[in-house]
Amino acid sequence: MPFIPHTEQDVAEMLAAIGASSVDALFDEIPPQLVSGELRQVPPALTEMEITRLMQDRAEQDGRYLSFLGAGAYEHHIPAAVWQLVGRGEFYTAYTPYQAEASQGTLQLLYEWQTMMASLTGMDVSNASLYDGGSSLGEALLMAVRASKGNCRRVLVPRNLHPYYRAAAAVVLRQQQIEMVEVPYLAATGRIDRAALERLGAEPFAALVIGQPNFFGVLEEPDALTDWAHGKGALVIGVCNPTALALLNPPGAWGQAGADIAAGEAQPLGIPLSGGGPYLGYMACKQALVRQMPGRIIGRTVDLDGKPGFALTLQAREQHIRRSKATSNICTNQGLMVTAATIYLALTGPQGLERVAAQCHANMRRLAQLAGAIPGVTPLFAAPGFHEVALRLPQPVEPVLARLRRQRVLGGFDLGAAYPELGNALLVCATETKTEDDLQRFAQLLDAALKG
Amino acid sequence: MPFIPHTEQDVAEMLAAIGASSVDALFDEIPPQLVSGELRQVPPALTEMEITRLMQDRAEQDGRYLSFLGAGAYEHHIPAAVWQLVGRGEFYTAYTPYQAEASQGTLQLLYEWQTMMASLTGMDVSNASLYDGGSSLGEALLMAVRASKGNCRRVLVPRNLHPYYRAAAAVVLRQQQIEMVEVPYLAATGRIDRAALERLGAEPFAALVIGQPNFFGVLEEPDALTDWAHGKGALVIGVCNPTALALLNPPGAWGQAGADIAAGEAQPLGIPLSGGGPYLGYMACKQALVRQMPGRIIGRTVDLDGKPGFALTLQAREQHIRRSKATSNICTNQGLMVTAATIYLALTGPQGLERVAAQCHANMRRLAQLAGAIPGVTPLFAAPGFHEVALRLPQPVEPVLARLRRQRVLGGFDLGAAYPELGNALLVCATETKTEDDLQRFAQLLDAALKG
Amino acid sequence: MLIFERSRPGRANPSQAPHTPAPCDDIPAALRRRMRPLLPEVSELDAVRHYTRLSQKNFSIDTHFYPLGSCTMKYNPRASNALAMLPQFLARHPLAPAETGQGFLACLHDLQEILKDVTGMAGVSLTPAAGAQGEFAGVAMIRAYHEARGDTARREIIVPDAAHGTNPATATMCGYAVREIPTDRDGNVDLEALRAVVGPHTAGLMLTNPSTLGVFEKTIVEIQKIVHGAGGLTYYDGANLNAILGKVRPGDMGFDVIHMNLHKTFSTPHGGGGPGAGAVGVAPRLLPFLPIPYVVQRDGAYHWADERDCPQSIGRLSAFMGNAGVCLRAYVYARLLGHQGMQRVAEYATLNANYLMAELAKAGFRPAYPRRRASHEFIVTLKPLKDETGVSAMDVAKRLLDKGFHAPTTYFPLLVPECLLIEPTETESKETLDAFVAAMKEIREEAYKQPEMVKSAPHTMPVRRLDDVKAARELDLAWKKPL
Amino acid sequence: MLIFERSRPGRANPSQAPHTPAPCDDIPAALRRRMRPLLPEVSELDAVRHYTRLSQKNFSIDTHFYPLGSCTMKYNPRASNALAMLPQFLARHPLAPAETGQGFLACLHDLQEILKDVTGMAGVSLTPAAGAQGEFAGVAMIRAYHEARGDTARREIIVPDAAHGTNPATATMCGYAVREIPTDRDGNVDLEALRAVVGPHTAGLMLTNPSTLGVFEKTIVEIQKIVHGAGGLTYYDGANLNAILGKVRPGDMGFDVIHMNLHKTFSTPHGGGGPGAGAVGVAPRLLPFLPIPYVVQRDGAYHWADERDCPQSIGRLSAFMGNAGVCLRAYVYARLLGHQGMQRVAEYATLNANYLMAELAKAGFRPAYPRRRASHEFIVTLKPLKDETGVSAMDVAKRLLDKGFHAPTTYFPLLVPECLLIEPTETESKETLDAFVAAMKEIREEAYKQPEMVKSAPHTMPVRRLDDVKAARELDLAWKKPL
Ligand SMILES: Cc1ncc(COP(=O)(O)O)c(C=O)c1O
Ligand SMILES: Cc1ncc(COP(=O)(O)O)c(C=O)c1O
Repeated sequence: MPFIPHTEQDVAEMLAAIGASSVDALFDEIPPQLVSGELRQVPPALTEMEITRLMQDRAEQDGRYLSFLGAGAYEHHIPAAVWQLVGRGEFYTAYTPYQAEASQGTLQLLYEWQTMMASLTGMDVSNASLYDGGSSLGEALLMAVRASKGNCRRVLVPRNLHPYYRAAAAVVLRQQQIEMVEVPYLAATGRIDRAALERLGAEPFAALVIGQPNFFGVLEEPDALTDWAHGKGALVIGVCNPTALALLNPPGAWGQAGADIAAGEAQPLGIPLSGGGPYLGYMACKQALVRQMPGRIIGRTVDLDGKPGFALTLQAREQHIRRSKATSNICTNQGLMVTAATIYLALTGPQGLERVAAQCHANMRRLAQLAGAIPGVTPLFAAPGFHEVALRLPQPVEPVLARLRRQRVLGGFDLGAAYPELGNALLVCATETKTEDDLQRFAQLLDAALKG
Repeated sequence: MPFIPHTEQDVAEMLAAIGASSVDALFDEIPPQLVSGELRQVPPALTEMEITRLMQDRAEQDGRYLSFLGAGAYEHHIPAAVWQLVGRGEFYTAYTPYQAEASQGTLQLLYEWQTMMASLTGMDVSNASLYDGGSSLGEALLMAVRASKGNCRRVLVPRNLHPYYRAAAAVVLRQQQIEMVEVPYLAATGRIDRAALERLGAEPFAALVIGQPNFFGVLEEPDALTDWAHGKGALVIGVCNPTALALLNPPGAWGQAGADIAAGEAQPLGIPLSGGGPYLGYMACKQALVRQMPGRIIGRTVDLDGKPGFALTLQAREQHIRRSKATSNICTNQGLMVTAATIYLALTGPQGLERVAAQCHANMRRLAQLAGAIPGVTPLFAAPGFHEVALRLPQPVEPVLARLRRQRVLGGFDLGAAYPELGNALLVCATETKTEDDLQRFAQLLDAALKG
Repeated sequence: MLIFERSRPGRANPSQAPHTPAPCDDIPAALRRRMRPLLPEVSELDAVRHYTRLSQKNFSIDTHFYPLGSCTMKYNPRASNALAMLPQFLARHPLAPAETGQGFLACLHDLQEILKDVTGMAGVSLTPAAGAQGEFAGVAMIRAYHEARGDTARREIIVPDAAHGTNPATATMCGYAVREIPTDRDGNVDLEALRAVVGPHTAGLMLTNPSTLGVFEKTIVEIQKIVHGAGGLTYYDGANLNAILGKVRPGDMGFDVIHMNLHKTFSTPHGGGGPGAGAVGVAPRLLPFLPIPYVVQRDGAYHWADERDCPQSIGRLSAFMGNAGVCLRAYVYARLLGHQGMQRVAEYATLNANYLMAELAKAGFRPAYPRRRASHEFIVTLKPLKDETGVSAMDVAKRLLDKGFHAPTTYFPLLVPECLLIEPTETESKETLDAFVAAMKEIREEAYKQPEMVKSAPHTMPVRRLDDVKAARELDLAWKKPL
Repeated sequence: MLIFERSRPGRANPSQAPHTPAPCDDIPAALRRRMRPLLPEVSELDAVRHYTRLSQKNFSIDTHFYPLGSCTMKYNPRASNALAMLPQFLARHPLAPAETGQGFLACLHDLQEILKDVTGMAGVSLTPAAGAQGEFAGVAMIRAYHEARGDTARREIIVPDAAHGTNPATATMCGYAVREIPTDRDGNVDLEALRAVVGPHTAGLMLTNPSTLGVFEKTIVEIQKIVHGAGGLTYYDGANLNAILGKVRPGDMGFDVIHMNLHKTFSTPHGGGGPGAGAVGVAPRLLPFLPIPYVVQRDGAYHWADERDCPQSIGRLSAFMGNAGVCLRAYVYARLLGHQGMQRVAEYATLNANYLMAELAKAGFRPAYPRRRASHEFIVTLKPLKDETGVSAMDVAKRLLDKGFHAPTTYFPLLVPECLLIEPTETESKETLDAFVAAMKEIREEAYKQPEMVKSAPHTMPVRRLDDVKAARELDLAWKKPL
């Protein structure tokens, strides 16, 4: 019996101790008409050897591609140490650290993460994680609405933010009838359209979201935007790529007062692409907002002897204490991913992360240069960017991508699908994992694919 | 500086504390003419990202084959838990357990291994490991010579034992001018030729080696052989596949008194093929011989409080104490492989190991049956075997194997290379990892390959 | 010692970053960071040693019996980990077209089918990242259903008082008012109270079964009928599915929607707080509203169903595919168990729970519902012990740590005073349960003989009891460099 | 508790073995096993928990500073582990033809070239499984060389008294008589003594440099000339290569053969006692005798050189390719370091050793060779402490465990009384070294104030000091089932 240690003798002794005649008797409170028959869709048990072969075959069937896809999920080098440590049973098979004294490992690590993320985003405090970037944006918007003075239920979200982040946030806002207003972008630069923003800001709004870089890989100018929104009495939410933050002015330092909340996706920090998850939603904010923040928060305190130690804190915000009045319903979050990201940041350090970011940036520029040399291929936007660039192609994008796939290359993200107004537009990404050879290969294959 | 934590300030402070002007000054006792220049064959440093890509590319270049190769190294299912545990830093990065109190994990595990191997081989005691099966045979023969009464320097080793084991043992015996006499096998059964043995045994010999199964996968009849050798005053060394021992009478129970030493290769117990190593030489023996046994031995003892604990023992046999009079020069052995094998045995248990062995056996029989149905393919030997079978082919073997390789199948071991007298002979192996489909595929491809 | 305290300016790990800093001269100065972030500057060895040693300060399933009620802390097969982390799966980009990931999608598709079967539901989506997000999806679907029918006056969700905190919190998050209903003396939902609150304002009921009190709702079918009768829908919190896996199916009980905690029942690791996976299953009428993406088979190939395929879907819960890697682990687990193994889970989890309850009762502990069978878990109340010795459930919990056992869940559910919610799971052996009973007996004796010692437990952990009040009052949530 | 004590008859792990027992009816009963072996019958959870907890009882580099002299316990890069265990490498059968493993062979070939370069030798074979087997190969090659020349009267190998035990043991194993020569006051080989023993019976000399006394043999070139002058060959024990990597090359010193301990200098893990890898390098005259197999490049492809290619080879040391997987790890490490990194190893290992020696001297510990530079390691003698307090080197070693440090090597080399051989390695930081000095100071004070406490150390380990005498006298080498 897989994973069940009971011998026949054990079962007999245990039933005797209970005073039950059989294991079935233990289910005698279940209305008999409910008891189900055989499971038909669950196949018979495989041995570990058999499932290993099956999974290996499926993995090999999928194979590997040289990928220039970014669009919210990024391929980075992950030091081997990260997942060898994360896989240790003591991290991997622990529960949420409810018993602080028996969970100091996880708790201290989470406190270290909070410290790192608060600093990386320029904020005062960070929580211990949310699900992912998209749901994190949803929570940040709810938080902003809760914190808003006039209980204003209207938020401004730019169209140049990741469409799936907007979709995920929309599901949440819709439940509470919060209006999500789309802020257009400028066709020339891909940046938020300031004039349109001015118009949309005439009515009260609780928050303005700024992506840095935005979904097109373009860098916004967040200082002025932040000051403008603050002038209107709204909060500012920065949605930033954490790798980029090694180079870029962090939200906490935007404008005069800094953005109020930073939220987004920390997958780039040591978490494999994994077909879409598990990833790692992060959130950090200014001290004043901490009691509005959703998610676990760890605090440093002392034990009976005055020795420092760590514990879950501010639990009065959470569902298990506050129930229907909690800041969020989140319970299980992405602890193990935090473990990976924290170790990743410890292994790369400030200098390493900066180099990773700078190399991504340099690769993106080189890619843009090489691709730009192909007849008919032009950059879509005239503004500095980070590790991703939008290109205009002279032909429909999907057939070109299909040709690249035949060479086992994933050529990028077809922007036109989500932004019909952009026409034949391709979003390509080059992180530090790409070599000069890779970039050349991409350009050559793209050239060939365009020729048909 | 990869793996060097020193900051410039550290270096300055340390040099000051030493009273040296520079790091170079610390090398001032080395005759200057010896100081070497640049290393020319060592390329510049790669980052972990770069070496990862290089190694992955090389691994993918090699790819994977459906393999019917055995011949001393066996593909078995290895539970995922084995190497996840073995890779834990506390096992992986510990040294030989010289400080017993700080190494109880490794020491207890080794004691458990000794217990398992003693029982599996039917012996009284086991050591903690030797390098591999081949060198283990060499050590067993030296041990037998040391233990032999008349200081007899002649040993009988059957030709049907693994040719590389014999080669490895020969290198050792040659240094000490010990004569290794080859015992022929019977063409009909592949078993030791009793008549020839009788003749060779007329002169004194220190030991007789018996492989079970032998290199052809054929099962010997070790009871009579053991009693015969004992009758001649010689020791008996059993070289057994440890998986097979789940089914087969262990050396310790051979004949009246049992063999004296068991030695061989424990790679089948949870150790990946890895292109040839690291593997795991095992050795076990009767109590009376323990002080002649090479290698680490762990004993159970008590601490100051009388609490049980484990420590290296019988160190007076070993090089670090006994120096030129030691039982062997072995020092570093295969500790981590023991860790893997011990966990493997704990996870499979007696019933599991028996099933693994029985399934190997069944697969071998099925393979022989399917292959035997191909015109011109016949079994070479008429005797029961274990998980490997020698086939006669109607054509030279290597071209047939080459054709199979093109289908990404490794078809077996060309016996003729090592045993010219066998002609076109192929040794094929099917462990429990092979499915009915695999066996069918082998037979079909072999059939096709034979047709050209 | 914090990793930051091991940091030295200028220490770096050159293997882990590109050799030479690339120029970024095109980024305007105003957009650039001015101060380096506070990340540790440590060597690779220091980092590895630091986190290895930190890990050793944790209890975990791999090191300790962990009878944490409502959490199903059972053995997490190591094969699930290895196979979900095959290099091709890890390297897969979420936006890579389906044609490049048929193997990956096949696993998720098969898992959907398995989950449909074990829940008796018509459709499953794997996208919820955890139980709470599954609840969110479920309640959002209930809302979408009513709205699609123009039935817009339903503003209340009914939740029993014993419910997990995520239930009322979810209802609120979905814009509903929460109506709490009481539990009767035997731990069942009070049917009269339920009848009293249902009505045209009822959007639905959220019910956990077996409940968080560790008992099976005997009147589950009636409950469902009452709610449906009033036009509401029924939500099944499947966090406790381990108790009934393969035995009874929520779909057969007439429920409209269920979430499962794959990180409990399907034994994916809890990782010190996640990631989980909170797949939702629905009855036919909610099929159009399932959250996207989920896997569909079409023309002999697997595809992600998205906005275009599912115009009525409540939408996306996360940017990509939820915790797909966790689902792969659950899939491996499901295949290792097979259909018979599924049923055994419930049987042996229940056997272990009832045995442990019986033995603890013999040892003088009072089960909260002595007239009921335990499901996969049960509650003992330490009220008598507290009254007699002053030793609280929390003290007993902390003392258990000293004895080498993780503590059960304490003070949940809130209705039973001084309670311990104990869930042994099916993967623990009788000897382990017996050792736990022995430890509980010892602590009971200690409580009478040396209560102060128990009250100041634990004594053998890396820290002694922590000051939670200080933690909340004098917030220290991020380390600051000493000046 | 032993794994056997957790065993229960009939408990099994069905996931880890074929479903149904296959028949073996063709194996004659006389050949079949009659009693099942004594293997534990435990669940997968029990096994995982047992070995996880066992592991936590170990000190290791990943958890502790481990200044074990002569062992080079430096950081083992985790990348080496990951990349040596890529699935294709692990699945590779040793007898699979070279054409199916060009990637694998390329790594080993490149490593051979790197090792040739760092040792200054003409050829390298990676097959020795550890240092001692490398020594064996080296001395066997010396024998083969003399025999090939018909120079058969050479029956002695000269070994300095400070040598590691494997050197004399190897000489014996190769059928030679051992001639020991003394060391002078400054730790050098006594040249007069050497001159006195060399002669026509000298097959060769085995020398460790830097010696096990932690100093560089200043007269190494003369030593070599003396031996060569007498017709003997010179063997370089390269176990201490870490001290000179990229700085000086044994080949340039005129040595004929060297073994390296890749599990030291090239930072492959020691695994609680191996596996190691003891590659040998040789001067041109020994090339024909190199142990097989090694990798050669021919017609643009890699091949294993075997018996056919190398008729004069001493032969095979193991059945297959030695510890090939360990060599892959060493290769990854070498590429991560690069040529500059190689040189830095020696520099910083030496810096750390000299710093630690200086600081310990300031703290009152007596270096055994105060007039010498430390190489990558050094010796302090605790003779004065022993004389004054009765606290021995062993006691100090055990007390260090309590302070969170692995002990240095004790009582080796045998010529320095009450010695600690201390090797910090280059991967440890100054703070760690300072903390170690602080601990040593504390212990020194404790030795004077509470010697009994130090003598009964350790006090915080899973066991207190173990009775080695009982272990050897009342042999208990395998657990037996109680009747
Ligand atoms: C009964 C019950 N419902 C819901 C949840 C919430 O699940 P999750 O933590 O995955 O969000 C839990 C988890 O503890 C639970 O026990
Ligand atoms: C100087 C010296 N020579 C030889 C050896 C033997 O190496 P191995 O243990 O790898 O056999 C050692 C190992 O401790 C050593 O320190």
